[in-house]
Amino acid sequence: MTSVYDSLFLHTVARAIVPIIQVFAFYIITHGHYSPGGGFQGGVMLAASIILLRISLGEESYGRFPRNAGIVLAGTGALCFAFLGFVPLFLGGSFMDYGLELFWLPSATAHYWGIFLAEVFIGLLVWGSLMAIYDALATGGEE
Amino acid sequence: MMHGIMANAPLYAVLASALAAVAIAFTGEKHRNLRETWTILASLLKFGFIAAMVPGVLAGVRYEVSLVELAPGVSLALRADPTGVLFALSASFLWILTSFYSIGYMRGGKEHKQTRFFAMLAVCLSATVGLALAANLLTFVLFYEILSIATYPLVIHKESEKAYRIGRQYLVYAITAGLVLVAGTALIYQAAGTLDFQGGGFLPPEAGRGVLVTIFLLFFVGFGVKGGVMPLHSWLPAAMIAPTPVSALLHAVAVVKAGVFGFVRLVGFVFGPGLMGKMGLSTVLAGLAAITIVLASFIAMTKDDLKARLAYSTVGHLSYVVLGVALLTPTAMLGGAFHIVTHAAMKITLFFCAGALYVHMHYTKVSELDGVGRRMPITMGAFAVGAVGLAGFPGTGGFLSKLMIVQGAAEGGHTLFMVILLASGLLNAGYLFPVFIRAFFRSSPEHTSYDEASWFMVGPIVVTAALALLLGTMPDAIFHFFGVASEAVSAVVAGGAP
Amino acid sequence: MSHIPVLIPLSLLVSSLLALLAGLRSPGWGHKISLGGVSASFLFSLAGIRAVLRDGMPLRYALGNWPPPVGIEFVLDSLGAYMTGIITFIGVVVLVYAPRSLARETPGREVYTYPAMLLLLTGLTGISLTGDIFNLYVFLEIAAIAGYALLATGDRAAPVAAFRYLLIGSLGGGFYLLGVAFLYFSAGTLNMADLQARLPDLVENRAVISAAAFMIVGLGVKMALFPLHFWLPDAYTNAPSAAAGLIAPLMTKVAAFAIVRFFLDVFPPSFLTEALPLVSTVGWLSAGGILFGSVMAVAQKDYRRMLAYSSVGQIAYVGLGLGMANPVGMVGGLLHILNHALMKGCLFLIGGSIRYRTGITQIAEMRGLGRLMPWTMAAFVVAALAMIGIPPTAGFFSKWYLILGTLEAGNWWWFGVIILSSLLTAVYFFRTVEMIFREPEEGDPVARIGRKRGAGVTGVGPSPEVQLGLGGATEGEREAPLSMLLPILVMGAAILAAGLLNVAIVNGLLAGAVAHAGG
Amino acid sequence: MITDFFLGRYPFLFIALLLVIGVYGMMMKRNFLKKVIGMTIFQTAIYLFFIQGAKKTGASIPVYSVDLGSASDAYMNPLPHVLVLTAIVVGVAITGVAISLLLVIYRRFGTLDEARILEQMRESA
Amino acid sequence: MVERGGLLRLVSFVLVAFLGAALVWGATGLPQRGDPLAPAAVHQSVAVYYIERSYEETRTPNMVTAVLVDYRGFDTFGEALVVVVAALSCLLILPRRQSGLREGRNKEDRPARGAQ
Repeated sequence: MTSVYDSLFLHTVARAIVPIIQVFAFYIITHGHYSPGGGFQGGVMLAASIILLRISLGEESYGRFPRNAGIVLAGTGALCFAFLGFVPLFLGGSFMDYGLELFWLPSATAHYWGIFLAEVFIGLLVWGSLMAIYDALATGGEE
Repeated sequence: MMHGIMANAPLYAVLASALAAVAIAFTGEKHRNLRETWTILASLLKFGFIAAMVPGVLAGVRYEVSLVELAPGVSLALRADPTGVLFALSASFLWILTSFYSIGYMRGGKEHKQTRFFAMLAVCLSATVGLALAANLLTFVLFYEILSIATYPLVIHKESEKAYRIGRQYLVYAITAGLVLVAGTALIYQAAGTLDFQGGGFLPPEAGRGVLVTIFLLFFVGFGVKGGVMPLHSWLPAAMIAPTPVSALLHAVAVVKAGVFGFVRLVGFVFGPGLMGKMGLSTVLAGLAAITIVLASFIAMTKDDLKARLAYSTVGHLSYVVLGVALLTPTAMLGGAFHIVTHAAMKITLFFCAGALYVHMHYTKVSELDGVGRRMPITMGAFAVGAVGLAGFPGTGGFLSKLMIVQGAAEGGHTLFMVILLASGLLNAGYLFPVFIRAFFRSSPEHTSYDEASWFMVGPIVVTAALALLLGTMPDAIFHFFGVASEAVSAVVAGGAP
Repeated sequence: MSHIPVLIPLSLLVSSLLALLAGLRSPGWGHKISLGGVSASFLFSLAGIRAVLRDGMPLRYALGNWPPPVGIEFVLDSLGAYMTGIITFIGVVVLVYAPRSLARETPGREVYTYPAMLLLLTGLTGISLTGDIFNLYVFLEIAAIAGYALLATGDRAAPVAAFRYLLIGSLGGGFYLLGVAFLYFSAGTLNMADLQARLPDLVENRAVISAAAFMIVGLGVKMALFPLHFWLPDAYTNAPSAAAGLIAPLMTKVAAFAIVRFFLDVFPPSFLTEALPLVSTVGWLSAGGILFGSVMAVAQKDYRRMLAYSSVGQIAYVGLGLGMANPVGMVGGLLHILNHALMKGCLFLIGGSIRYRTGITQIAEMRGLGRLMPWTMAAFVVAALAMIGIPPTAGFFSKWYLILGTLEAGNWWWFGVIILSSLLTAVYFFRTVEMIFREPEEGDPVARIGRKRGAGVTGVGPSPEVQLGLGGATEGEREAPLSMLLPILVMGAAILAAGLLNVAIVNGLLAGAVAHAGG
Repeated sequence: MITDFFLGRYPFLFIALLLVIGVYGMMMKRNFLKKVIGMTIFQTAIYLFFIQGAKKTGASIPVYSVDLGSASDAYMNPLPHVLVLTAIVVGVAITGVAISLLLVIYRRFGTLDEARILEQMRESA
Repeated sequence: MVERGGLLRLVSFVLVAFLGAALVWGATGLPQRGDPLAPAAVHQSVAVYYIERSYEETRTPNMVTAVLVDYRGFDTFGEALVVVVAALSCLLILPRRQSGLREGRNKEDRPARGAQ
């Protein structure tokens, strides 16, 4: 199906806006340390950008972000998050203990980067999940 | 204390038929002979184990097996004390005969679902012996429930709508009884903190009259249902729809006796004669038993269906045991305990005869029996022996047991009960003698030549009849039935661990 | 420190994610990985039980290595070990059972079903292990959402039932969350141990009182406590057999366990028994629920619906045990969690096998099944006897402790309720047993199948007897596939085992935990 | 008592009102979608209940700033924010599932009206 | 809850009114709004720990983020899971149209009459 709302205007604007949304989303994810924001909010924005593509481009957008992409992204993100938690456990700490003195990092800095990575993974995961939910609602179902 | 195989004899005695049941189930309809072999083997084995325990038990040895803990402080334990062995001995011995007999019966009658029948019969026997040898109340209740459930498929064996209806009735009775028992057991556990049987009882009198009476009532219902004490008896005659071997073994020996045996345990080993007497509960029990004896006899007279008549006679005779126990005097108790055995021998004879008549001649009514004695003299002769024994003529087992109960009543000074007992003897004669009198002294054209049922059935009949006589003439000759019984009573009177 | 407490849920979680990703590539892998994960988690919980029995003290695990009030902690105490043991065991059994049944009932959804099942289990284990009341909420919702989805993939009416469950469930979750808020703002901490230390000074506080009320109502909804049970029958009736077999034994039990946990480890027991009589209220509601559930079950014609109503009655036993507020009664209630999980799981799986083989769901059509699937029906009889409470099956012993509990509490009404409900249970189960072991008549579905497919040996694949090497297969016999029959038989065996080993379980895991119940 | 309640605890009145509206909608609305809306209102009330507890008079948002240092009463309580964030995400998830359920229901029954759906179910049964 | 009769309406009204009342009644036990000495704010409370230590322990000025992802990271982990579960559930409830009715891999797994 091509989009029901297909119109040149929507088309152009969407193409123009989507990259901006995504960049801003990445900013929000990464800037969660210093200001309100973080993985969840950024992830939602990323998903929103994709959903905008879906609405505006319709079938065409599935070429770039196929239907399975959402759930795969979500699963991968969650898996990475879990493994991030496991790393300290393998290094002799306890689960999700970001404060391990790795190589040269002081504990606090390690925490900082741990949080950062966690935020990124959360962002991926939320992005994928919301995409998946949208795709399920838009294109799933029996008969 | 003991080593070798005998150490766990009670356990093996229980397991023998349980395993047999599994083997039977797996063997299935295809290999009937193999299947029947299992039954026979198990019954012989079982009886062997129990009989092997008798000398030890008489010598005062107590074979004990304790398995897993069922509740804190109460374990699944078996103990071969005289009382239990007495019951287990009679049940397992008669199972041997029943096995042969039922093979003849089922094949002669071309019954369906024989596998289920034999398997369930085996399970019932395990449960019976289990509750006979149970060392504490919880184990007793456990086997009691298994017995109730395992009897159900046998009751509905015919699978007619009537059979199902009666099966439901039976279940309602049985399960209610089981729950009531569990409740009573819980109360006792609460009151006494233990459940191990103790000769002379273990219930502390300080538990309070209210609690004790509640317990007694609960157990009266629980056992009374199986023991067929009026007014809880009505399932028993109805359950006669089951195949005759079932009626014979379960409704004359195993199941109903389990209820009666429960009363023995209750009076002798839970409350103890002392407490029962002090609270006057024994009088209540005895009174109900006496009423049951008389009423049942009268009802029996009115029945034309042979099995129904026998059923009501069973109801009456079970109450002899209850009465004997409830009189609380040693002699009466001995009589009651011994009556378990004698009645079993005699009543199973009668049922076997009824079954033979049904399979061979398709007779179920007393009024059809004119002159059948000429055709089946052995069967009817055996019937006569059993009837005479139940009536309590000298020289039969019934005479001895009844005599002792009467004596006990006399010692206790219960004149009324003496009268009732003597009268009931006549009543017994009244409803049983006509059966074989018709058979022998009336003649009918179709019975001219000798023509007996298959030896599978006649053999057991002869044996049980002989047993009924032997028990009267030399009660201690075979398997020391009498000795064991007196041991049991002395255990109750003496007190201490049975 | 030992990582067992956190490994139990994590192995489930990771394997579920892996199963999802692998399943999207090739569906076959989804099931294998899930099964592996659940088995691993089961082994971990066994190790946990061993550790708890060995040390005789809870295993505490500070997540992120933050000292408890600051961070979240997992507490593997004897109760937690008990629950995780149950949850993971049921999980393994159901996952072995699931594939054939799912392929029949909800074809093409396995890819997402197995991960959902594992995430459900993750949530449940998390609930029973966490030592933080808010963390408990998170896991509660994980389990709940996965549950909604699994229940929704059933018959035509399933989504409606699932949706109502979702509404009422989210209401319950919200109430619980309100309770958390009240507790946090009045006590200033979320850690259970911390709360237990602080609450005794605050029992007069209205906030704490309403917190307790909100939490118990919220969890009561999730455990289908009597007046709040109405979502349950529809949900279980229309669910796919495998999902029902997983959810029916566990979901409500874990919520009930959470209530017990709050009663034992968070609120001062005297507070809930005397200050505001929440516990006895729960007890009376449960008594009502037992009778209601049993009566309704007698009235049902659909096998699964009957089981669902009987669940309403049976879960109430746990509440009743709590309501007695004495150690014996609570032991009975907690023991019933295990027993009922085994019995009801077994029964639902049996329902699934029957449906798989014959498509029957109505009791009236079950005539002759005893001939068709003897092994399954043998297990059914065992489970039914256990439900009624016939010794030596497991069901008897929980009732035994409950009866002792009522005697100790001196509450003869509850005593009567237990006896009466056992009778009712007997009524509706023996009705089914009688039907099952009748001879099939002409036109019965069973007779049709027997004729169509003949003896099991000539059917598709040898009959399980032959596969099991048992022999003795009678004519016209056709069991469910081995992968479905085996779990059922295992459950049946487990019912008997749990009955005979009850003292070991009680003394080892339960008695110590409830020792101080009711002061 | 009353006065200090209105001075210090007036938010609870509105929160309670919101909560009641939500629950009432969940219970009484015939249309499933409206039930979902009621559910969201109900959840929102809870979020507000949490977040209002984070308020500290004269405190700034819980983001560390050098000039405020780390004085405990200089910042609002961060924990309720965290809890609410989690709660919101959970709420969103539940709503998503609810809506996809509604989609299936609509496809199967052609309506979202509870009464009609139950009618159809009764007919089919 | 099908017929919305007057009685039912009344009952539910009373119920929800009671609910709201309970909330307010309980709230009267809570500290005043913005009370700096609320138990959730004062010393034995964890909040103080977060405020005072989070920066030096994690170098993260945004305390909410620090608490969310680090101190109570496991909550967030669960929270993330909830989102994944939701996505999973939606896909489970609304499978792809094409793969709607794939046959079971096993021959006898095909839906039998009455199985649906």
